Amino acid sequence: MIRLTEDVINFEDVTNSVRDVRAGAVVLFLGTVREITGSDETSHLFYEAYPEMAIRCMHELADEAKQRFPIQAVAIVHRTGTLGPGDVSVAIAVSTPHRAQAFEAGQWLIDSLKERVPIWKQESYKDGRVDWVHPGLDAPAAGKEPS
Amino acid sequence: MIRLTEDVINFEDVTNSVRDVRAGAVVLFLGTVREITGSDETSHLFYEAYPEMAIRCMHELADEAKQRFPIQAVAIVHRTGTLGPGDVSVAIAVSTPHRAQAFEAGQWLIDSLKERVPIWKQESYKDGRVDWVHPGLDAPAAGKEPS
Amino acid sequence: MKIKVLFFAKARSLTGCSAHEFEVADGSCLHDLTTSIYTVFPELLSIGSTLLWAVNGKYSGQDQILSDLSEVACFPPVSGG
Amino acid sequence: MKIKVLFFAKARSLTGCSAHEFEVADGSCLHDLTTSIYTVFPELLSIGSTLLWAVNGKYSGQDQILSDLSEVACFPPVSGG
Repeated sequence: MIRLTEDVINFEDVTNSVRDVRAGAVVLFLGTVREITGSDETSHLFYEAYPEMAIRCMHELADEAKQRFPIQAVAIVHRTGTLGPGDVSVAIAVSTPHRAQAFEAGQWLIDSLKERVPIWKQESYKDGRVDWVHPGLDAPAAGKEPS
Repeated sequence: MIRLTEDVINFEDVTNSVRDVRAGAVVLFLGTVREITGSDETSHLFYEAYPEMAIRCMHELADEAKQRFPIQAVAIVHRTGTLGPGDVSVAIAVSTPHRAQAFEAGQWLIDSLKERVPIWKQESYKDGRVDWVHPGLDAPAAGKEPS
Repeated sequence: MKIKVLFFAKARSLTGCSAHEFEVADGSCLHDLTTSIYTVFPELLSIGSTLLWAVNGKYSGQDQILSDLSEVACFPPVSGG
Repeated sequence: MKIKVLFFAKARSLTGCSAHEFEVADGSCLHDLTTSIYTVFPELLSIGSTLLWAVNGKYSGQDQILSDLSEVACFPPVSGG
């Protein structure tokens, strides 16, 4: 399951999609919107994607993860649009024969997604400021960055 | 949520129980019953617990994890009784401000649970053999060990 | 004093019972009780070196002093997860 | 030839448009197109050193040769997750 969605992410479905009788371990990662980062209070986030390229990159990540780790199955679902504090922005699930591999693969997948997949977030603060979050540019730290 | 149950584990509830607007990351670990380990085919597993001590140990693990990692919330649910291939035997969820901490805490919790919490599994193979799985004893490797 | 001992997993399979009461002298430690247990259930000796012991739900060493309120548990290495 | 360029996130905010067509000579590379883009949208220069470029949905270097079928995308560092 590799998907962009504007709807609430059903992480139960994401998780079930990777379960396999050959796997002894499943790891699910959820990125969730933090309300407070340092002294900044987040009102909401807006996630924008370059959809065709984002889907292609997510498939490439899944394929590369399967080469790096002994993975049975991978699922990556990212939400776009407007999200509030506590909402799930991304769900990544992976199943492997043994548990250490599942944690390693899950961490590699979210780290790589945040480096490569063309999705951006714009943060709206409760004091009215609105900033695009672009690592390396000078925008203030955002409620979801880094998670 | 710290619990032993004879029922199917509702891992969606387990996950939701740790979600928090102060957390940017949630990691869920599921231990699932493998059908095949090496040349052994598993028919089913039977999990037995020393319930009072298991619950106490799981609470101790949660408390120790909160000291070791900047955790917002922890949930640990272990199933007992008879489980078939693909079934979830244990669910551990943890929420943290940042993602690396969530993976580290999740791995520490399942590693520690497998070392300390008084729960045992008996494995029934499709060829009729039945073995208690006790690390350090000479029983054959089991479909759930190591995961 | 009488001490209730619980057996789990392979320890239960070997002894054939999930709980048994043992009579030990007042002020006995876990080591004294263990000796009585092996006398009654010598089949446990086959896995004796790996057995773990808990008193009132806490892992305990052989020098742990017992009282008539102690609940002792005897089990092999754990394998949950 | 005409090349369609997509702008995302802060690049879209700065240019004020999500897509724009540019005319470049046949056989141009991405660098040639980039020069045209900065001429039309000099406001992009403020983040120019951080901008990433993709041709037909793949990250591309400035020496990438373009064709009239190329779809080019221009965006700042990604921040999904």
